[in-house]
Amino acid sequence: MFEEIKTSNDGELVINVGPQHPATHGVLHLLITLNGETITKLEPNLGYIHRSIEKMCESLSYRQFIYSTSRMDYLSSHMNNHACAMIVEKGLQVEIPERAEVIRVLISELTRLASHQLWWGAMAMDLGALSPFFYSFREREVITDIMEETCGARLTMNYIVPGGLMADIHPNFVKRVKDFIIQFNSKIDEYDQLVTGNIIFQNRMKNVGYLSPEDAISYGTTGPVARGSGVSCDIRKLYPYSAYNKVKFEEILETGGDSFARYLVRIKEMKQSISIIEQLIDNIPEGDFQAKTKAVLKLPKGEFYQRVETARGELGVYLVSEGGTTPYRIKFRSPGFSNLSALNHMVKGHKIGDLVAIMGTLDLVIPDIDR
Amino acid sequence: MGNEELIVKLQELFPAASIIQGNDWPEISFESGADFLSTIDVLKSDQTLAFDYLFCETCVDWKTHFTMVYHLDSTRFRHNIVLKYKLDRETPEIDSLSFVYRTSEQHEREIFDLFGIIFKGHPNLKRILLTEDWVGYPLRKDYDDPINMIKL
Amino acid sequence: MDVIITEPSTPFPGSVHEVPGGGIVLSTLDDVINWARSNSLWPLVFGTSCCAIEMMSAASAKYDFSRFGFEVARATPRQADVIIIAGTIVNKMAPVLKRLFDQMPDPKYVIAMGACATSGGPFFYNTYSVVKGADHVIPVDVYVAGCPPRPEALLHALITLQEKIKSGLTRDQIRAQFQEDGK
Amino acid sequence: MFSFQNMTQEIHSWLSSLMSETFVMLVEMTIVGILAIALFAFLGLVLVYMERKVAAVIQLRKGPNRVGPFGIFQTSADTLKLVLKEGFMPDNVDKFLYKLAPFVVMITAMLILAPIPFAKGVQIWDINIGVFYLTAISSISVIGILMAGWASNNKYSLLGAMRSGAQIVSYELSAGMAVLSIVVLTGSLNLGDIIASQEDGWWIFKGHIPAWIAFIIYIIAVTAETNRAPFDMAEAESELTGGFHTEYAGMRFALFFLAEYINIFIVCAIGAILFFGGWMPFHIGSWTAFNHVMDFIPSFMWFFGKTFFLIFLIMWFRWTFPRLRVDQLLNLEWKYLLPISIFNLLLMTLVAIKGWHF
Repeated sequence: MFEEIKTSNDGELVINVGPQHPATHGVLHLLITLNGETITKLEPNLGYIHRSIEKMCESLSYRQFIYSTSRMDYLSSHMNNHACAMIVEKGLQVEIPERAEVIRVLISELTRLASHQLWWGAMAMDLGALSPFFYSFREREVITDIMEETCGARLTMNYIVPGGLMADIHPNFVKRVKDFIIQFNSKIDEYDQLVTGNIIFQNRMKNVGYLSPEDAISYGTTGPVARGSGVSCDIRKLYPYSAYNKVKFEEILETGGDSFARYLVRIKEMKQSISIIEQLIDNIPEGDFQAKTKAVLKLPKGEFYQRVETARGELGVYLVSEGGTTPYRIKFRSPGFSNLSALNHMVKGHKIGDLVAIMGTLDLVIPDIDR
Repeated sequence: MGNEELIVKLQELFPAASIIQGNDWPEISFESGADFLSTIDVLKSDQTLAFDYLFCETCVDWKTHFTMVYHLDSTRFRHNIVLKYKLDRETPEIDSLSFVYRTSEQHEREIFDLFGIIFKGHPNLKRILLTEDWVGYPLRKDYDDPINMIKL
Repeated sequence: MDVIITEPSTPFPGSVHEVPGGGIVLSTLDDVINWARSNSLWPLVFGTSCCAIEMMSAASAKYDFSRFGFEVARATPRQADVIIIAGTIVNKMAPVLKRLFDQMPDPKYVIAMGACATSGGPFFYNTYSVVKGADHVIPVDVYVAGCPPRPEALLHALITLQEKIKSGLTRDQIRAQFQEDGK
Repeated sequence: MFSFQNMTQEIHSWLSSLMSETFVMLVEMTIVGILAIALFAFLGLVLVYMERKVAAVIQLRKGPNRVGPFGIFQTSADTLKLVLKEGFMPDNVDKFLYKLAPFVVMITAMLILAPIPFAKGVQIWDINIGVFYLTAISSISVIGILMAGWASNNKYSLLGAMRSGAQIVSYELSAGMAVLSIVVLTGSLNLGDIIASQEDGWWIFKGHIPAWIAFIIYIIAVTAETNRAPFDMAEAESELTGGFHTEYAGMRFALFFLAEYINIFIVCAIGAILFFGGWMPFHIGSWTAFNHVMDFIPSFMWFFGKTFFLIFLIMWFRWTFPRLRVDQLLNLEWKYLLPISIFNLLLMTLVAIKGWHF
């Protein structure tokens, strides 16, 4: 099943990176052609975690299929659930209580923080600094605890359901989130001191993996990857959904286009997420957390599309309904899949060490790519 | 441009196509046989449309035929359309967009992998998610795999 | 510990001298070896999906599996002792997993972490590409339930594996023991 | 101050009274060999344990604490396990070189041990070109790494080995220059003389700024020479999975692992000898009373204390800094460290000639 790989005549070396390789964060397989240490060609080989979620969803009801999406991009499972819940609500034309909308946004932003924290640790680990991983997990565990108290799970929450939320927030939620924000605000500066200002780190990141704005659009990149190239693409800002039109936040744009710009976007995004949480945490409206929906959901015939901004970029859910209790066809436009397609373009002419750094700043989650 | 203006504009440009207002965005549909590449070229290069960003590309199996679905966005004007192209079920072939939108190179490989649609002019059309020796196209409605698939 | 040792099909040629309580040197040496093996389980860096994040959590400061000496995660299978299958195994991955397992030198152990690695979990029905349990591909020593399991569950699994190694029993012997307990 | 020399001489005279000269030498060599190997094993265990504990402290963790009190038997268990692992030889490797490589690395590390004075009067081989011997032998270990990378029939190994070759060859230059600047001050290549010259103060304090520059360059260069993060190009876990030892398992891998830590110990010992006076207690010029108080602390404690402080420094680097890229690594050496160290050597010569040092 592995192709016979030989050294070609012009002295180029073909290397398998993955499926089991510490830098691929999962089971991505990259076939790289090397000239010395310089990469001349890269070909991703996906599907080592292709779990056929799209086929599976065709036989699951509208209440059930959301659970499989938590496992897709597990680091932003709330946003995945949010997209699916919204598309069902759009089909049913259900109005969601204000309280549920605000809590959804709060939870999503906490998830984004947790995801970016993990990315920060994992990226530093890729670059060979092992300690930042432990520092980021220290704060991540606090978020995980908050999630656990309210949603009942640490990672794959399934908290957002069509019609609202699975349950109301825990009485401790508001207080613990506030405590966390106070604690985390000081820690972000610590992150900066430990990694951002480090001269080795800056040399590894700057002028590496340049992606021009035109290429960023053409490759369909979204999220921090595109915003690092100066392309405005934040769905929260451009096509506001849920309670995002009620909060003030900035879309972070960096014009560098290199790995360092993508790094800065994520770091600054964490601060924006905190500001969103700060605006909403004291203003959770009273009321129901769930709209009244039928036990068995039936969507009208038609096609629906919903875009949300996950921690990695734009997640699109395309749903075709034939009027039954299960979707006829469902397509997840995952952010990682498109971001990955730009990798070949970005690494050409760079060293193996840069490949690791660039993949770190792409923040790939392989099950999200393979679905 | 708003959705109504878009529909008017598109009707001017493509009198042969059927254009309706979908749930979110205008939907423009072409029958099989229409010149697809020149359509995309117009949509991308027209100064008032400027659809330069393909954010979703997929296919739907309608049992009698396939429909390719393209979701286009304009990063300049921030308007969207849905473009549909009907394909014959026996010989599903369509022009590849991989030279217009680079992102579609991988998307088309995925659609080839799961639906078996041939993209003419694609630089590297082979299976991406499944193994090379996989038989059949799993997302087609008539796909059946009694060994691996346990039906509920 | 009562262990049923099945009678060999052909009798041992020659006389066997019974040693009361087993040879002290050899049995103690065995204990020492098992002690070393159980306390030095180096995991392979291998995670396919969600469970890998919980595995990372188990490595983080709050759960800290380095206390038991598990923190020496090796990226190459040649130096690893235990492979923690953290996540779903799909048909395309199965040969790779088998190959990774084959590349590890003996003695080697396998932990199936999470529902997917145990049985296919949430991806059991209606999927065409998921292997319904990693034990279809390689032998598994310890199964952990959960989707994903908590880090404590993973720690428990590792401690269970340590106990298994310390007892020095083979898979068949343990099975026989369980059957006896059941009766 | 207590000197071990009396003890060793007594043993020598006692043995000489029993047997002929040849046998005395054989017996003494055996004793020394056993002691060296024991020291090796002990150092390996201690240093690996120390590394894991230092990492744990830096990373807010507890570190190994289940095997024995405070987990002190953790590394013993690891070693025993590695010894008992399956002896593994992948297909299509160059069998002879594959087997030889770990021993080359190991034996090199052992050889360097010879001229190092561990305490007053404890030295295996008092050789008058000690510094020269050290720099010469330490460059052999790269051959072992190249052998391992080539013989493994693995592309990651090959890349790691080639990186390591380029790296060690370049960084040896600045390490050598830094060592030379102390040799210039003392005017002797003998390690015993270098220590003796620091009786009224360590060179790091006596040698003004050039000594500090030399020390910093030395620490950077030896971190690179021992393939430690942030210069662990040869292993580069996140890039090359394991680098040159990707295909090594069990005992052979353990030898590489052990040699790495022994090398750290040796370079830190040399650093301690050159800049911090080796086993020489902390003396200040003519403060006789103070110097006498310091002499009460045994000499081997001074030596090991200084060495372990430097080892801690190198471990601290590893758990803090990200890794350099391979071209940045060579840039750092050839464009910055080497010119600076050449200039520093000139400066040091000037200091030595003019007698500006204390």
